[in-house]
Amino acid sequence: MNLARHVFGTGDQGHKDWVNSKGLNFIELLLIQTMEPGNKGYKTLADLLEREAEQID
Amino acid sequence: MDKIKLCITVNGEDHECYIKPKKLLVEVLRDELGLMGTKRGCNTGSCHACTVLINSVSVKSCSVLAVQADGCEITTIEGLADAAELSPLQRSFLDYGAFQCGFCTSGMLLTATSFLAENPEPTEHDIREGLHGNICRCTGYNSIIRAVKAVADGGYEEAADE
Amino acid sequence: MAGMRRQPMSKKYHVINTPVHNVDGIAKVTGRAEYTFDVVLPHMLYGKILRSPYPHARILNIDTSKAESLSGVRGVVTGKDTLGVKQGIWRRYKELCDEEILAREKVRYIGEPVAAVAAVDEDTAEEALDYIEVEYESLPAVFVPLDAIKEGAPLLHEQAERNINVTRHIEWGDVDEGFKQSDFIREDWFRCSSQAHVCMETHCAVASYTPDGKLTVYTSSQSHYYIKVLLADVLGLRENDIRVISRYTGGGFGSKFELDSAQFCSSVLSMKFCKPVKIVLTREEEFMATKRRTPMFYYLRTGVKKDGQFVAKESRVFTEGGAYTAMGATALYLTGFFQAFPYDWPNYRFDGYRVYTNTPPTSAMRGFGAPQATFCAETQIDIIAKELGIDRIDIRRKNGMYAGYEVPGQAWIQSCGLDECLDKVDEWIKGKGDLPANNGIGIAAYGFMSGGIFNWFDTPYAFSSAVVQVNIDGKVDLFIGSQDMGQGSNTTLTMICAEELGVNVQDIRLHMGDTDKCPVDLGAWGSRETLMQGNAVKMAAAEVKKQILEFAAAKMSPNIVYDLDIKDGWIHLIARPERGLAFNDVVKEAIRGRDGQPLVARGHYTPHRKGMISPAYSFGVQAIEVDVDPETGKITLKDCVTAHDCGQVINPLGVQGQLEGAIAMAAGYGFTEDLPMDEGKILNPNLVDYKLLRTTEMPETTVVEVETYEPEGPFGAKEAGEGLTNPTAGALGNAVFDAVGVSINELPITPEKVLEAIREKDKPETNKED
Amino acid sequence: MIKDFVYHRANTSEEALDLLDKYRDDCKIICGGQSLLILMRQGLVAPANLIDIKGVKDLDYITFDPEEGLKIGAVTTHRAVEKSEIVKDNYSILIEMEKNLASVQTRNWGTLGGNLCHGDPTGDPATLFTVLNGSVKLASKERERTIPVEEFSIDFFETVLEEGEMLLEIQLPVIPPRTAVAYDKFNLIENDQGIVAAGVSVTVDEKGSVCQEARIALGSAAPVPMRAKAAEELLRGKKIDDALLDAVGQKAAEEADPVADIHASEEYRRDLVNTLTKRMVRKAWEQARALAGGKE
Repeated sequence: MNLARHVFGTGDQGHKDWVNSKGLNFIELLLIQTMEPGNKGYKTLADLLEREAEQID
Repeated sequence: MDKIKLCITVNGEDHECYIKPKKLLVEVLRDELGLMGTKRGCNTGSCHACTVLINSVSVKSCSVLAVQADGCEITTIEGLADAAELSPLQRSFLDYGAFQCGFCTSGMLLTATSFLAENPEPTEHDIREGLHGNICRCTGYNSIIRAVKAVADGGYEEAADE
Repeated sequence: MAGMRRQPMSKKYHVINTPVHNVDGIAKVTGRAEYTFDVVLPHMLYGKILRSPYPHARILNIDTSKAESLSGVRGVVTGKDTLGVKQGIWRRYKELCDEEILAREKVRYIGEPVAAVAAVDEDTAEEALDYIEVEYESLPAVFVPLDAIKEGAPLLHEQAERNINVTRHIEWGDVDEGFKQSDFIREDWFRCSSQAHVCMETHCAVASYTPDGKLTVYTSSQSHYYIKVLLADVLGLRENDIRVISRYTGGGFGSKFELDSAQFCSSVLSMKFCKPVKIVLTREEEFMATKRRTPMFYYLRTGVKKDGQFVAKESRVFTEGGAYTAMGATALYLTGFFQAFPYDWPNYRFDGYRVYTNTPPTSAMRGFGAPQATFCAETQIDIIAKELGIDRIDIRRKNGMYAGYEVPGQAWIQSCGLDECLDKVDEWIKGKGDLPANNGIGIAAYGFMSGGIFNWFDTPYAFSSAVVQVNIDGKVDLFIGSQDMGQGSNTTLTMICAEELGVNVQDIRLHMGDTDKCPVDLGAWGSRETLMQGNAVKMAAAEVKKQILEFAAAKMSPNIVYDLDIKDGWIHLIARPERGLAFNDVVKEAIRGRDGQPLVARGHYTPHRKGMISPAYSFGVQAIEVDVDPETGKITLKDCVTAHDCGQVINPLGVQGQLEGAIAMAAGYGFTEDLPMDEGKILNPNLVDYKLLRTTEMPETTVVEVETYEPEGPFGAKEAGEGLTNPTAGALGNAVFDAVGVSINELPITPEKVLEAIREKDKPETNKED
Repeated sequence: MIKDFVYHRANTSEEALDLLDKYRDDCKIICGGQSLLILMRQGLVAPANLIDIKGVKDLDYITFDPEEGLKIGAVTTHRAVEKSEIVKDNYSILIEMEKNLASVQTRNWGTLGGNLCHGDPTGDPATLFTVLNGSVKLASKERERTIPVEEFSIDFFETVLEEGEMLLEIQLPVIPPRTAVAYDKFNLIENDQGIVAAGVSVTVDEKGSVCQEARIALGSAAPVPMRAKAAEELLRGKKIDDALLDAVGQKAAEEADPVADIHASEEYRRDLVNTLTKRMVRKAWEQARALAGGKE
C-alpha cells in the first residue's frame, strides 16, 4: 500500500509507464481515487504491486 | 518633437531643463534630476507611491505633466530631512516600524506631511481618510496610522529625541 | 582595561525582544534606499517584452526586421537567441522543468513572452513591440482543471497525460474505518480563488554582460542564490560568472524567487549586445504575466464523534496549475499537509492533483497553499460545531495539536502554544459581550512551518550560511545570503548576531544582497529566515565569541571554575559580572596577537532528521469581528485579535508589522481581491479594478504574543510572518456565518454572494445544497 | 506610452477658445488630467495638440448669489470646493460628496470641469448635480449655451461637447426651502468609484406632512447618470412611509438600466439601486421634515 502511495505521490513518467504497461491506466486510477470515496485507486494499484512482488520472489 | 523649457524649484533648488511636453513630473524628477526617492507603482494613478508636494499640497507626480508644474515649488522625499536632522514623521516612522519594503514610504511620508500641515489635530479616522489613497502592501497601515498620530499628538516636537 | 563597570543588565537578553529600529530604516525613510527600479548604468538600454495575446497557440514565425530597423532600437531577441532550456525551480525533477520563458514553439497562456526588444529608451522599446510580426496558429485551449483533466481535452505539454502536472498523496491511520466509527459525517465542496502578490516594486532587472564573460544582474528578488543558479542553467554560464545584486527588494510575498521574464530577457539582450539592459515590468504585465496564488477546488469529507472528537478526514483538491509547474508542486503538498493543521486527526487522507491549464502559472504566495486549506477546514469546522451544538473554541481545544505530537510520518511538533492562544481569543470574545444585530465574530486556528526541509532545488550547499568578522575597532561585519524583501530579516538577523556576540545592534555592519560577497542562503521564502539563517548567524557569532573568550580568559586568567560571557560589549565572569574587560580592548589585542588577522567564523544550518516538512511550526488563533449589511451583503471589518505563538519573539516591532500586513493581505483574499478571467485573459490587470484594502478598510488589530520555546530555533524563535496569512479568510467567513447565519464556500466572499445566500436562507424552506 | 503632442498653454478662456477653434478635431483639453493622462498612457487618447487650461485664472472661482445660486468655474479643483465656506453654508451635501471622491491627491489637482467632461458614469459630481438640478455653461468661438447637467452626458465617456466647444461653468440653483438632499454610493473600498450611487432631493410642504417635490438621480446604474423619474412621481404629494419606500426602491430598480461588469452583475446593481434609493429617500425625507418643523 505504501508503495502504491509512493508510485502515485511521485507520479513521474517512469512510474506512469510501468503502471500503464501492466494494463492499468494510471490516470484512470487517479480519477477513481479522486472522484469516488473509498481509496479505490490505491487499492487496485496495491493489488497489482503485490501480484508483481510475488512473481519476483 | 520639440523639447520645451521647464523651470521648477525642487527642495529649494532651482532647476531648468528642456523636456518633451509629454514627460510626467515623476519622470522629470527621476530621470532628469536623479531624485530616485520618488517611486512609481502603477500606470493608473492608483497607488500614490509617486506622491510629492506641489506648492505644499500633495499630488501624484505620475498624474501631472511636468510642464504643468512649471514655476512651482516641489518637495520630494529628499527634501523632508534637514541635512542629517530627520523630520518628525521620519522619526516616528522609524519608532513605529511604519514601513517594511519601503517602496511606498516616500509617497506615504509626503502625503502624511501635507495632511498634518492641513489637519494639525486629526482623529485616527481623519488620518485614515487622509492617507486613503496610498497603497502599502506590507504593513497593513496601522503602524503608519500610529506613527502619524504620534506626531500629531506632539510626541515629536523638533529636537525631541527618544 | 580590566576593572569595575556598571552591572550589565541582569535580564535574560539584552537585544532580543526589545524594539529596535529597522537597520535599513534611515535609508528607507529618506528615500536613499536604492532599489533595482532605481538602478541606472552608463550606456544602459531599456528593454520591453512582447507577450502572447493567445492562451494557446503555435508560433509559426516571428519577423523582427521591421522592429530592428526602427531608429533607437538596438535589437530584438526571440526564443531562437536562447539555448531553449526548459527551466523550472524543481530542478531535481526534469519533467517538472517545463518553462522556456522565451517560447520557441508554443505559447500556453496570455502574456507568455515571445520576444524582447532593447532600445535607447522605454518609449522606443515599447513602440518597437508593435513592429514585431508574430504568426500564430491558434490552438484549442482549456482553462479549468476539471475540464483540462477530461479525456480529449487539449494537451498543454505532450508528456502530461490528461494535463496532470503533479499529484500528491498523504495518508495516515485508517480513514475508512474512521468514518465507520464517526457519529456525524459532513461533506463540503469549496472553491478558493487566485490572488496577485502586488509587490509595490514590480519585477525588474538590470543585466550587464561584459566581454570577459561575466554577467551582473541587479534584480528585485527574494533569493539571489536561486536567480543566479537558474540564470546559469538557462544561459550556459558557470554559476560564479554570474553576480546577482540588490540590497532592497520592494516586496516579494512569494513572487520573486523563481526566474522571471525581466531577469531572463534583460540577460539575453545584454549578452547579445554587451550593454546593460534594464527591464521593468508594468503593473499590467505584473498582473497578467507573473505568477499568482493557486486557485483550488476542494472536497472535504469529515467524520466526528457526537462530542466533537475528530475521527477521520478525507480531502481532495484540484489545483489550477496554469501553464507551467513553477512552485505549484510545493503548494500542492503544503495545502495537503496544512489541511490537517493544527489538529490531531487520527485518520487522514489527502489526494491532490495539480492540473495544467492555459492560464498564467500559479505558484508560491504567502501561505503557500495553507490559506486555502485553512479557509476550507475552518469553515467546515464551524458548520460542524454549530450542527452538533458544540462551542467553537471547545471543539478546537478538544482536537488541537500539542507539544510532543507527531503528525504521523510527516512532522514532529516540539513547541505548540495553541491551547493558550485559544484561551486568549476566548477571553477577547467574551469581553465583547453581546453584539449588535448583524454583527458577528469568527475565529480560525492555524499553524505554519518555519522553513521547508525539502530540496527539490537540488542545492549542494547548506540551506543557510553566515560569516561573522570582528574587526580591530570592535565593529562587527555580518555576511548573510538571505534577502530582506521588507519582512525585516536584516534587522532580526542583526539582533540575533548582536545578542549572541554580546554587542549592540549599532556595532554590526550587515552585508547582504550580493552573491559575490555573501555566503549562500536559499532565500526568503517558506518562512525560513528567522530559524534557518538565524541558526547559521547564531552559530557563526558563537564561534567568534569562543575565540574572543579564549583570549580574554588567557588574559584575565580567572580561577578555572569561572566561565566568561559577553553582554553589551563587556566581557566578564558570569558569576562576578563586575569583573571583566571591554570587548573593544580585548578584540584589539587579540587581533594584534594574531598578526593583524581579524577574527572570523562561519556558521551554517541544514535541517537533518526533522521530518518531511519543517523543523518547527508556529501556531495561532485569530478572531475577526464584522458588521454585515443584510440589504447589500457588504462586510465591514470592525476589530481583530490574533493570539500568536512564534516561539521567542526576536523583534516585537517586526512581528506586529508582519501580523498587521498579513491581515490586510489575507482579508483582501477573503473578500475583495480576485483575478476573474475570460478565456484565460485576466479582466482586472490594474489597481483600479483589482481591489486592495486601504487604510480605511483596515480594522483595529490586537496582537497577543504567546511565547513558547522552540528547541530548534535560534533563542527559541520560529516563523512569524507567512503563517499569519492563513487564518484570516476563514475567520472572516466564520464571522459572516456568525453574523447572518450564512456560510460562503467560495472565495472571495463578495457582498453579492452574501446577499444571495441571505435570500436563499430566508426563503420559506431552504433545501441545503453542497 | 504617451504619444508625443504639441503643448499649448492657455492663460485665459479667450485663448483657450481660440486654440480650440484653431485645432478643432485635432486637439484635446487638459486640466487636472487625473483621468485624461491615464487614457493617454493607455494610448486610448492621442491628440496631436494638447491645450492646457489648468492655469486659466478666469475659470477658477466659486461664487454664490441668493437669487442666482452657486457658480463654479470649470478649472476649480475638487479641493477648493471641499474647503469653500460658501459651499459649506449653502450646499453642504456637495462637501460630503467631495470628501468621498477619490484621494486627497486626486482632489488637490483634479477639477470639477475635468471630472464632468470625462463623462464617466461612476463620477459622483454629475449624479449629484443632476439631483441639484444643475446646469453647465458651454462655449465655443461661435456660441455659448447652457444646458442641464442631466443632458450633458450621452454615453459612456461621451458628452454633448462639440468640436471647438468647452465647459466654462457649473451652475447650481438655490436649494428651495424645506428641501433636503442626500447622496451616497456603494463600494467596497471607501472613496472608491461607486458600484452604484443614488442621490435624492425631497421638498416637503410647510407642515412637513407630505413630499411636494422630489428628484432622484442614479450613478453607475446606466451608461450615463440618470433620473429615476417614475420613482420620483410616486413620491410627489405623498406622505412617505415604509410601504412607499419599498415601492420607490422597486420602481427605481426597474427604471435603472445597469450594465454587468466584474464588480457586479446587472441583478445585483438593481438590488443596490433599490436599497440605496430607499435609504436616500428616507434620509432626505426625515431631514426635510426636520427643516419644515424648524428643527435640525
